[in-house]
Amino acid sequence: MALDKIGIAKRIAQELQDGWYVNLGIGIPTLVANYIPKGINIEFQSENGILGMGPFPFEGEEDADLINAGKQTVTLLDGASIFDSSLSFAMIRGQHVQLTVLGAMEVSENGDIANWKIPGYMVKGMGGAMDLVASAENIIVAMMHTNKKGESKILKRCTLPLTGVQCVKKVVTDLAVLEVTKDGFKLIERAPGVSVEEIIKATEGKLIIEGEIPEMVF
Amino acid sequence: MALDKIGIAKRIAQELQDGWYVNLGIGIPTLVANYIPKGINIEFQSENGILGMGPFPFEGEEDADLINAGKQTVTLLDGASIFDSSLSFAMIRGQHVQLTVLGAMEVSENGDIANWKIPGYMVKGMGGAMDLVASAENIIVAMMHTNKKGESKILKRCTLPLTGVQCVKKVVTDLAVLEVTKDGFKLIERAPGVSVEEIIKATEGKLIIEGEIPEMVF
Amino acid sequence: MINKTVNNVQEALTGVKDGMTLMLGGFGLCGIPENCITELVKLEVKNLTCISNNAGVDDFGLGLLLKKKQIKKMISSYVGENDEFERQMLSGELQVDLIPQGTLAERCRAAGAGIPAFFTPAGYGTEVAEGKETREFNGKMHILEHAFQADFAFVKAWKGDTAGNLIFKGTARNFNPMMAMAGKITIAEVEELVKVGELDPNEIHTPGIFVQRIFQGKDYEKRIEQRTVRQKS
Amino acid sequence: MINKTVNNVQEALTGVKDGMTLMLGGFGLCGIPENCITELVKLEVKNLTCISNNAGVDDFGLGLLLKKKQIKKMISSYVGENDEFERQMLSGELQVDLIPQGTLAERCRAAGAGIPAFFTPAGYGTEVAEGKETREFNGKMHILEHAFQADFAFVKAWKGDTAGNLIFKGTARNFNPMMAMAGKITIAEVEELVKVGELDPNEIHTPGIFVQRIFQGKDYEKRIEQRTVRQKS
Repeated sequence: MALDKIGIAKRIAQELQDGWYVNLGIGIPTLVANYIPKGINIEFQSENGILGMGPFPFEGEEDADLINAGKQTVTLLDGASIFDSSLSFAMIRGQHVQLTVLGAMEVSENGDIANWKIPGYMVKGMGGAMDLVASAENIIVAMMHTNKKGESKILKRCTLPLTGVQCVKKVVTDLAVLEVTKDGFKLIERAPGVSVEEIIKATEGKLIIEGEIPEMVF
Repeated sequence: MALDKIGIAKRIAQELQDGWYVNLGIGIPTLVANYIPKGINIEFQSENGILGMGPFPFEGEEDADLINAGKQTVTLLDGASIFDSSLSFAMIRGQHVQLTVLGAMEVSENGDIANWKIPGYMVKGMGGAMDLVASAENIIVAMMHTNKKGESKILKRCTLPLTGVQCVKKVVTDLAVLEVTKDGFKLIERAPGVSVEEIIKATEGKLIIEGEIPEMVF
Repeated sequence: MINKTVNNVQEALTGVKDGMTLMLGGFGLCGIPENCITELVKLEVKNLTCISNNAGVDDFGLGLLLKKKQIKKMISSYVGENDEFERQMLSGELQVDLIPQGTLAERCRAAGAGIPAFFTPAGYGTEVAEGKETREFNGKMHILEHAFQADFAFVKAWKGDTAGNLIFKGTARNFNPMMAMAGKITIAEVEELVKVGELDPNEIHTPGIFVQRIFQGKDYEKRIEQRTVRQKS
Repeated sequence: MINKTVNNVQEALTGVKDGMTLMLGGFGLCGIPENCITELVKLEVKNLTCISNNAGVDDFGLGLLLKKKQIKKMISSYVGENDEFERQMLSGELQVDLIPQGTLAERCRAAGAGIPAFFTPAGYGTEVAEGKETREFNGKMHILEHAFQADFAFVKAWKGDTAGNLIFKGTARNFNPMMAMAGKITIAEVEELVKVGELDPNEIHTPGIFVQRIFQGKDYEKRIEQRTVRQKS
């Protein structure tokens, strides 16, 4: 059965390694923070100027001067630090953040990503996404494998305006875990109960399948 | 009679305007801080990271963590701020400092300055001088008109390796105040008792003399 | 010390004119110069180019200037919370220049720091790079970006002293320090204006040299855009 | 929180090898990483390239490494207080690359900030510009300067916590924050190492993300280079 958003977040959380600084995008990526494996120390970076971001505040303890990049009220953990936007993107551009998790509308087999603009619709802007994808050494995309019409979003080539080129390293969808290699999407894991055939059917980009493909383990 | 170093510093102090941020180089320029006209508010910038630098500390109150760009122990005035070298030179390069006063070995009639290197001798380095002269909108040079052999240091062209090009606006020497114009050095004032002839004799670069040249007033 | 204090927001905004380029600090509604925005509305200055990470919401922040059609062009990274903005943009009344957030921040800093241009990887291979010089460094492609120029910068700080030194609180810092560096004239409004000597020189975020005018702000609403909380368990 | 603490300077310097490029914070003798320098001498690593604004004095700071001939090349803005330095430089034993101080600072920051190159006016028309690309912006000539690369950066802070957050004191800040950003591995020695939660997040100068290892330093001499005082009148 295909994963729900929480399933995708849980699977991505398994990728976290001790000592990593992590930037989580809006949407599914944000949920990853709820499933950090035990014994692992992670610090979350919010590009509006926080390292060591904590959970939402308790009711009545919200501070208008303490929000995350999604404009939500948050808290600080002990050991947190605050800085300006220029230093924040110095961290990102300078590759001090080990992992970026973000959503996408489309990903292509060479690692291009499109997630900021649909021609003809209101464009809200790229925010920090272009800086993040152009700089991060390790980018995991969290997304649905297909759109509402059932069309693949895992493509040979992106059709939408790009956010970044040749940058995505891994994609975790409701159906599968895919690694972006120089030869195309390598199928790493299947969602529980999802067959390789279903994944092939849902994938337009080049899919590399070698040997038995294990199911995700939670 | 030619001015001594204190005289040069006093004359330069007359150039200060209320509300200016000022960077003073090592040597004669440092003395300028002692002769700020009454009623004028000035803040001194030290490029190692101080705005609002105060006088030397009282004996026993020296702090190894509080020095100026000449590595001398200093104090902070109320309203001072401390910052890193990158922000300090952002102030300088970004033309937020209104006046730079520094010494020179040679100045040429087009405003070039040489003050950091004598070929064949130990070179100590330019420190912040190249950033200062390349950026400052208003540079006053404090120097002796001639060297120990009596040769002019106010030249057609500098003979020593340059620190910066076409940047000096005014020169205050032991003999005169000179303004650097596109046509050459314009003689503005004479030191008390120094004749125009003496200044002409001591100046190799093109000297522009228009009308009566007043004596400096202290 | 040099005294940067002006008596009120009216005095602070002296010289702001039609057609100028303004920078406004803040991220979302956090750390925005509320008093200055209100006064810009009252002044009815028009044809403004506004450099600000976001464009406010319909009835707060830069939304107030949009509603009065005072803005000709917005230079931002994300503008998604504002219906009037959307209407003006889609109708072509409003020009919009969308810029990666890190590039926006760095172009402000560059403006203040006397760096006319710098290379960044952000946007390479996208429409952001169109018409821009590209170059490879260390095996990676970059694009050349230029410093902004702004007639006025409006920033909002938590505490400030009469010499113009500023301290920000929490994530209300965001773009304010770089914009303070970048304005030809920088105006700081503060929640608490104190005498020189009351702020620790070691703790100042923006040294007073970058601020031309400072005033005690009032009636701060500090609206929260997304109030998210958790329950005590 | 991620814990960056190591037990001592020996552990901190693990991996430092002959031929590496090192950055060392400090201005004159103010804010230099005293413990790390002492340990570099003990390790007898050689052929080092050192990026540091100054080169210490004969018997303190980087002078200690010069005396043992461990430095192959110095990249500095001012090196004038050291006889042994002068001797090695004039004899050709030591390579010296002199760089304008602001360019030195900005090349460190650029290295940490993922900016591979930037334009600056400093040094245009001088020998510093030789062989470098020049370009006019706004009627003024500039030269293109590149980010540094450093294997290790050694910085010294006043207070630090186990997550690597640093606070500097007075002008001992100087080059330390930018060098902390720039090192592939950054080692911070601190006068006082505290638990997380003891430093105010709003007052941190260098966020812990830039620091890979931190330790409690000891026996700080903090030598004063020019003791200047005035008399009480």
